[in-house]
Amino acid sequence: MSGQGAVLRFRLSEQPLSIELLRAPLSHSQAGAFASFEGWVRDHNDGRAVQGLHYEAYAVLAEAEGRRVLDEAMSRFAILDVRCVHRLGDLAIGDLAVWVGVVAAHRAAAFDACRYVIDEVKARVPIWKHERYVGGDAGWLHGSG
Amino acid sequence: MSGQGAVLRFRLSEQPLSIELLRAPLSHSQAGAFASFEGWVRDHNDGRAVQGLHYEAYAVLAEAEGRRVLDEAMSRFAILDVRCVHRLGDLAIGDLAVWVGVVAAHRAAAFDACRYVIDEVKARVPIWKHERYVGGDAGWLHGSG
Amino acid sequence: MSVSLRVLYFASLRQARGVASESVLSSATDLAGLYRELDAAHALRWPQPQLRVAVDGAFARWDAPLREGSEVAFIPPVSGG
Amino acid sequence: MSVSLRVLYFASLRQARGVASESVLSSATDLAGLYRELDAAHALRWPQPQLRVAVDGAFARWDAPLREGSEVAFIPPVSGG
Repeated sequence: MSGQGAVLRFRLSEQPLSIELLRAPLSHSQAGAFASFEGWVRDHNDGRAVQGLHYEAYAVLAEAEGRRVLDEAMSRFAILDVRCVHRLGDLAIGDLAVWVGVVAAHRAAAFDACRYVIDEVKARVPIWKHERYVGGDAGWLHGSG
Repeated sequence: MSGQGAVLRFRLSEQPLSIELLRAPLSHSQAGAFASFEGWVRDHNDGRAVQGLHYEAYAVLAEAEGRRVLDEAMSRFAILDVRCVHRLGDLAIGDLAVWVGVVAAHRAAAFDACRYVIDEVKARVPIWKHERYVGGDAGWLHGSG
Repeated sequence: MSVSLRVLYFASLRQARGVASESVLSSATDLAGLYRELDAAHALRWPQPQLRVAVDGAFARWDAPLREGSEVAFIPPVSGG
Repeated sequence: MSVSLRVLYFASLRQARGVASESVLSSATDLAGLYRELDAAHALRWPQPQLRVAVDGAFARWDAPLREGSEVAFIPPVSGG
């Protein structure tokens, strides 16, 4: 259904992410350009002080849709490979929430694909953020990106 | 002259680069987005098989011009910080030649600044690449990007 | 004639319903009708045009008929990243 | 009246000249004239409009006069990254 055979380009992770492990599969002797994006948990959002947050997903659909996004990136841009991992569960300020890495021969395609992936993941993949604010209240965020 | 006080955002390095050390100064509690670009030594260029390469710089001017590019990025984009390091000396296939890292509250500015920096560094900073090809010949490259 | 389904709720929809999933016996003719029933019963709060719907782990159309034994998820606007 | 300078060569310009730097005594009136003299003497190969020029570590204009004791660098198109 995802059309990408054995390579799992998109993953959800309940565990903290290691940049080094995420990067490892992307080294490539034809690659001249590596572009990456990381979403980190900020200490504020919309003017409110954030204490921490929690991500939940509809996992089976999030994985299918995430893989679809990465398949689209592979076919639309002149890139050699692309990966994306999104955290689930509880995260603290500064934690890595999402990582995108792209390798290509040249930089324009690497940048374009990287941006496409994070834009589409944020718009389409069923993952939701629950923020806890300083002061004690909390709430689900819905699609303001 | 570079207008950035004590922070050395741009550096040349004769030594191999460690991604972890490069990233360290960019963590920031207000940062929601981290974009980075890496230039790696490819095994081919313009259809020729590359064995390795060498970078040389007019160091004093390269550092001044590199810092100017990063100052421009700081003032043009809504970013929190930006760094760039460029290797000099002998490099092998797969080695990291240049690294750009940007932190921002939001991703659009991080991507835009990252791309601006690598484009300008490649266009303006006096660094030259000397490629050695499989077969034994070699030559300087000049400004094709 | 009614159909038995499993319904999943996420994020603020789950908060509004108070449970993450439930078994439902519905006589609605399509997924939009199923949402109308559940919204009327439990005040789910989201206008249907702002939601997406999935059946058995794949996005579906609101006018798709209900399938016996399927798993239906209502998807509020996502906020990953 | 002539001026003594240090001239730096990089990349293929250095390769063409055979040295990385040299002391030059020039009677040219500006940096463009200095390059013409050196190109005539050593066949540096690059047309001046494709080069940039720097004095004492800062980019300069080709019509700037020569300064006694300064360091002049001819900058062929760069290829970092």
